[in-house]
Amino acid sequence: MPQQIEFRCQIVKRQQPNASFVILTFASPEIASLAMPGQFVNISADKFLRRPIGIMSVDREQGLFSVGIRIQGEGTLNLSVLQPGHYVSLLGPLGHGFKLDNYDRVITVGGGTGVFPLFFVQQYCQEHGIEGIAVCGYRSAAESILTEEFTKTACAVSFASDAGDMTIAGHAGHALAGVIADLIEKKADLSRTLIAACGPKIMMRTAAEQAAAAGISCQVSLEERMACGVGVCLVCVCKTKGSDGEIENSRCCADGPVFDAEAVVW
Amino acid sequence: MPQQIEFRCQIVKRQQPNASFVILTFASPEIASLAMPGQFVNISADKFLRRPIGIMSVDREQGLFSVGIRIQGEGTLNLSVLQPGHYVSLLGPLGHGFKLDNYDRVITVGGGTGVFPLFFVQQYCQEHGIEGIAVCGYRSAAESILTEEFTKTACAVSFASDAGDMTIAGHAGHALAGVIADLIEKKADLSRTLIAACGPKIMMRTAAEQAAAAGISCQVSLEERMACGVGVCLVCVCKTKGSDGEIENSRCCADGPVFDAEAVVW
Amino acid sequence: MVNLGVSIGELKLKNPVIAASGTFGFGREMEKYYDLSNIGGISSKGLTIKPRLGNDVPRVAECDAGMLNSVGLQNPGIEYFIEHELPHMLSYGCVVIANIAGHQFEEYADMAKLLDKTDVDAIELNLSCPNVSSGCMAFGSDASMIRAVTESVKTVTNKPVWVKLTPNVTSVSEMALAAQDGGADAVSLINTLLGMVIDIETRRPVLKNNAGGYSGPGVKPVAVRMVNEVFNSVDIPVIGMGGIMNAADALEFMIAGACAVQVGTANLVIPTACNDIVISMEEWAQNHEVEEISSLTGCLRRW
Amino acid sequence: MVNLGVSIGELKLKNPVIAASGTFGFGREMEKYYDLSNIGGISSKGLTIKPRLGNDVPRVAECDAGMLNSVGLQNPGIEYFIEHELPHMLSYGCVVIANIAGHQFEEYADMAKLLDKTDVDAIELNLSCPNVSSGCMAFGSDASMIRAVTESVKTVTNKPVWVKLTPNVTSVSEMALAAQDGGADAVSLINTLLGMVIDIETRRPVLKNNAGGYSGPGVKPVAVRMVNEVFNSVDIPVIGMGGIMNAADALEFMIAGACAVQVGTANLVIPTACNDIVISMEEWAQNHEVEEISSLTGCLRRW
Ligand SMILES: Cc1cc2nc3c(=O)[nH]c(=O)nc-3n(C[C@H](O)[C@H](O)[C@H](O)COP(=O)(O)OP(=O)(O)OC[C@H]3O[C@@H](n4cnc5c(N)ncnc54)[C@H](O)[C@@H]3O)c2cc1C
Ligand SMILES: Cc1cc2nc3c(=O)[nH]c(=O)nc-3n(C[C@H](O)[C@H](O)[C@H](O)COP(=O)(O)OP(=O)(O)OC[C@H]3O[C@@H](n4cnc5c(N)ncnc54)[C@H](O)[C@@H]3O)c2cc1C
Ligand SMILES: Cc1cc2nc3c(=O)[nH]c(=O)nc-3n(C[C@H](O)[C@H](O)[C@H](O)COP(=O)(O)O)c2cc1C
Ligand SMILES: Cc1cc2nc3c(=O)[nH]c(=O)nc-3n(C[C@H](O)[C@H](O)[C@H](O)COP(=O)(O)O)c2cc1C
Ligand code: FES
Ligand code: FES
Repeated sequence: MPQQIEFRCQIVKRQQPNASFVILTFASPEIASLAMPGQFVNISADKFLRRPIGIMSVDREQGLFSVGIRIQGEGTLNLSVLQPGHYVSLLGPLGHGFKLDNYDRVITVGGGTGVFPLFFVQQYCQEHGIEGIAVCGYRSAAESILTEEFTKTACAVSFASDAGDMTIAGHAGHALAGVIADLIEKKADLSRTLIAACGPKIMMRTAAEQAAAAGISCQVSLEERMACGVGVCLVCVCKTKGSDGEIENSRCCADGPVFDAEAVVW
Repeated sequence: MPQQIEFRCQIVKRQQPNASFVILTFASPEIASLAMPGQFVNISADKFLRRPIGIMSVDREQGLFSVGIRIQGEGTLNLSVLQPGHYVSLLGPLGHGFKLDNYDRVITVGGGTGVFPLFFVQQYCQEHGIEGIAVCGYRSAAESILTEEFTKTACAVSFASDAGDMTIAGHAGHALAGVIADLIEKKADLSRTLIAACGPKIMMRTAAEQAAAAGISCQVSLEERMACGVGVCLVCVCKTKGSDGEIENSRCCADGPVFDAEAVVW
Repeated sequence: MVNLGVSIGELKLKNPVIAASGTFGFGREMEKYYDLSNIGGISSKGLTIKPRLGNDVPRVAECDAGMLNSVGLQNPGIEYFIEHELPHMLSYGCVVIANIAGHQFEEYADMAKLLDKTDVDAIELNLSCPNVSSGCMAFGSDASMIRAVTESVKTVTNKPVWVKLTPNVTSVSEMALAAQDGGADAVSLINTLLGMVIDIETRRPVLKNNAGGYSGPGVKPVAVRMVNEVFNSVDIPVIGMGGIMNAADALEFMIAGACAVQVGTANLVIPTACNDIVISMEEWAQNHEVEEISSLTGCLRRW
Repeated sequence: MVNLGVSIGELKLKNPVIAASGTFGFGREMEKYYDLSNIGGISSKGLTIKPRLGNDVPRVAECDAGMLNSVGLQNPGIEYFIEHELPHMLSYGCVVIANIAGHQFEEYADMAKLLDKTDVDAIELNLSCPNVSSGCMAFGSDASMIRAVTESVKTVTNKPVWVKLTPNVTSVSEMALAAQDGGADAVSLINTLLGMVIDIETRRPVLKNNAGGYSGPGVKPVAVRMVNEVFNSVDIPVIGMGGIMNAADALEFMIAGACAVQVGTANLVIPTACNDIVISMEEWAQNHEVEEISSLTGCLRRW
């Protein structure tokens, strides 16, 4: 049976936490039931190419899913002004998300728009009895986003801001260092702990290094410019190390966007 | 002082007399006050080029003007679904309209979408004490349009339909022949009578021939594919006879769309 | 009942819609979304003798009515293709075309020799990839090279050989005639138009490769003109492409002279594009009482 | 304070925005809508020795991101222009360029001779009009002809001579170099891409001339690439155009290597386009702390 890939979904809710971000909730029982944390949708934004946007949360019962969007250029601007009632064509759910099922504890490390898909990770952890710890880095308290939601959903949170006006002063790496140190101090078993990172490349790389240093597994969600989002056009490749250590091209859309940090060539 | 040419006008009313036609009313004090019968606007229709549409009526007091649109292709379809409240960019008023001021009696002869701009002629005649006679040709009574409005506005009307289900069976030419015969029978002075025709080329040509035979002045409104609508690109030309009888190119948009029937090379 | 079947020389397709090279992989991703036996054929991602990693990212730039790509022929190499991809492709139930691109003159014939031993239905010579620096670009704009490469391939295989033409030339019909002279069984066109998009904030080309290949609806008027021009100058079948997004676009190419069409960029925006086009084309033909879709080929009534 | 002034060789423009030939008439219609001294210059409708009626209608076809025209050089002839249009154009307060197109080789020099006696600021040789059957198309794709025509014109006039290049060639930089060799003071590009649009219902080309010249945003990626290519190969100034709809587009061309730009089709959609672009360009420069707009020319940081 062929799988439906394109959906015309109605926007059922639009929230705008601040001038730079909107959260859109779509009705789509199919995507809501199939989506896994770390997957994304490729949305028509009244431009020639679709725009890849991570899935932020699902309501499987009501058949809804949400995305968080930062207004960046024309495409995201077009999306940001859409009102409830409007239908949008989107492809999804796409890509390979985070592999969470072998872990007892997941530390999400997010910055920028990376916090959106990671919220879905926390939601999943909560539902599946995995200890979720949320580390988020923001520019400032004023520009922070989803802090309440993370606080409600995760077992523990640690918020950092460059401006120094949140719990931790500095970037997400500083907050992550604190969380790791805490766990080590508590002599927590880190063998079944995962660091799931999504955000600026430098942040993910730092998180991956911190994870490696502490012997913690780490998965990161990469971003590349995409066209198809389904793996046929090869425009979205990133360099990865194959099992034999050789450098290969992986498609960010179809082989990722989530990769084992160890496989990534930074 | 430069003259404003582009306006972003709000749609204040949308009527859909039948499946093929919509009438849109725009708020634009400038266009409402400047427009003359036979002029047109060049409307953005979510396609690359604008669409030329004749002005159907103006409400100079309230600063409104209306256009009647037949759904023909994508552009007019896009226009036809616009709801009140929406803003549309348009250029106008454009072109040279009918020259009515030297006449005591104006017989409008319209077919297809040609009846729309001619309604403005009748409105003008009513306001300026010119005897207006409206001749309209339709495919059938079911597809007829603006009949009530013409009946209310003109001094006399004559409606023909190909299907034979209106006053006159046949095309507008048949109805016009009747009107002319009537006038001749009544020994009306035809020296200050004008036939103003707008519609399919064959209809206008017939009207022009009937006018010439009866010694009546005739002006016709031509249609050509346009780009700029203001006279700079030269894509919309039609062949006309200059004063010396030589064949020239006239720009339908800027030199027309209304021409003396005698000048037209059919 | 409409007959959508078309022939490209000896080769029969159940309908004229072929997925264009580089926009459909080897079909593995797309077969999840619809039954690939619904379409006429698939042209493989461009293949080279050796596996290629292609160019650095960004490899895509958006523009008003299309996109530019600079993938640079990333592919697993002809041998891997023959062993691991082709058998599966042949199971789809549509015609399979191997699209090949050589760095050197001899490579085309070398690859064709390997393909000749397989069940692939046709070989498409990509003489015009704009994304490989020391590459095939030069072949595609030199009539004598086109003729020579085509001949060299025809010598080693009995498979139908299609020559894919670049639009980045002064006279595309001259190139088409050269392909015909070289023994090509068909020509396919157009490949991408060479273009550039600049980010005015960074003052850099968006593509890491600086320039790239422009495709999508924005190239359609050029492509239709070229297809008609070539149709009027050669005697071999013409396969048309460039900006086809829907059935009306596909029909435009057929009327201009194409006996079949390829659909590229549309697949990247609507994964089921090829399938959708087949369905709408059938509907259109029914409504227009066209019994044989092939009767449309070249029916353009020039003024 | 931003200085928008640019120089094209010796010729100074108060800003880099020139209305492109064929999309602005002789300015008479546009002067009603804004003060033409606000823009850098106007290139006249293409002029020929004798008056021309041009092609039959339809002369315009719309496409996804632009339009095709087949006006076919309708114009009142060079003598009428010099007598009745040029004096008025020279009163606008911006630079005035006479765009000329010859049927025969000698006609270019003949027209240039007439223009040499006027106050026109520059002469633009349209060597590439795609809409005249037995016309200048051939000149534009033959490097030796470009060189020869340019030389013949330079011999009879001291006015700056700009050679306008067609994009319908294999190597636009070869053509640009030929113009430079012939003594051109600048090259301007691109003219329109040859294209065709077919009405699938009537099975006829929309244009009565069958094919026509494609312009508008859909051609921009090709135009930007060509401007950059030419900028990298010649030493004379480059004037860029093709699909400029707004200030960002104009800046893209300048960054690619244009010292000035021409705006064509945009005028047909937004009559005040040139004026709007000047205003937004100034705003952009202010926001980006660019003091001399001319400093942008060719600042592209190729990868
Ligand atoms: C797997 C994935 C998940 C993403 N999830 C989110 C999310 O949850 N929330 C969110 O706000 N953003 C997310 N992004 C980034 C988002 O796709 C870009 O911000 C968006 O494409 C920008 O489009 P634009 O038209 O507004 O910007 P423009 O800069 O005008 O876009 C121009 C072109 O560049 C591409 N592009 C620009 N920035 C990016 C980028 N960062 N990544 C990929 N392509 C880009 C666009 O898709 C478009 O093709 C994600 C990207 C990827 C690849
Ligand atoms: C001066 C003038 C006044 C007009 N007044 C009216 C009016 O009052 N009401 C009305 O319904 N229509 C009027 N028309 C016709 C109207 O412009 C066309 O129906 C409309 O442009 C079709 O656009 P489309 O996208 O729906 O059709 P498409 O056929 O998809 O259009 C494709 C292209 O052809 C052009 N085109 C198609 N048909 C015509 C046509 N008949 N005349 C000119 N260009 C055409 C379009 O503008 C567009 O560029 C007028 C035309 C002119 C020139
Ligand atoms: C991402 C991408 C990759 C492509 N790769 C190839 C290729 O490997 N070989 C080839 O002959 N053409 C390649 N093409 C060109 C297409 O096959 C086609 O000729 C062109 O895109 C025009 O058609 P379209 O507008 O329908 O895409 C590629 C096009 C795109 C968009
Ligand atoms: C309607 C029309 C008429 C044109 N006439 C001429 C002409 O007479 N001479 C000329 O050199 N270029 C002519 N051109 C080409 C433009 O000057 C310009 O080179 C081309 O349109 C690309 O720019 P654009 O995309 O901004 O329009 C014409 C273009 C259009 C659209
Ligand atoms: S976006 Fe097409 S392969 Fe990833
Ligand atoms: S439409 Fe441009 S001159 Fe008439």
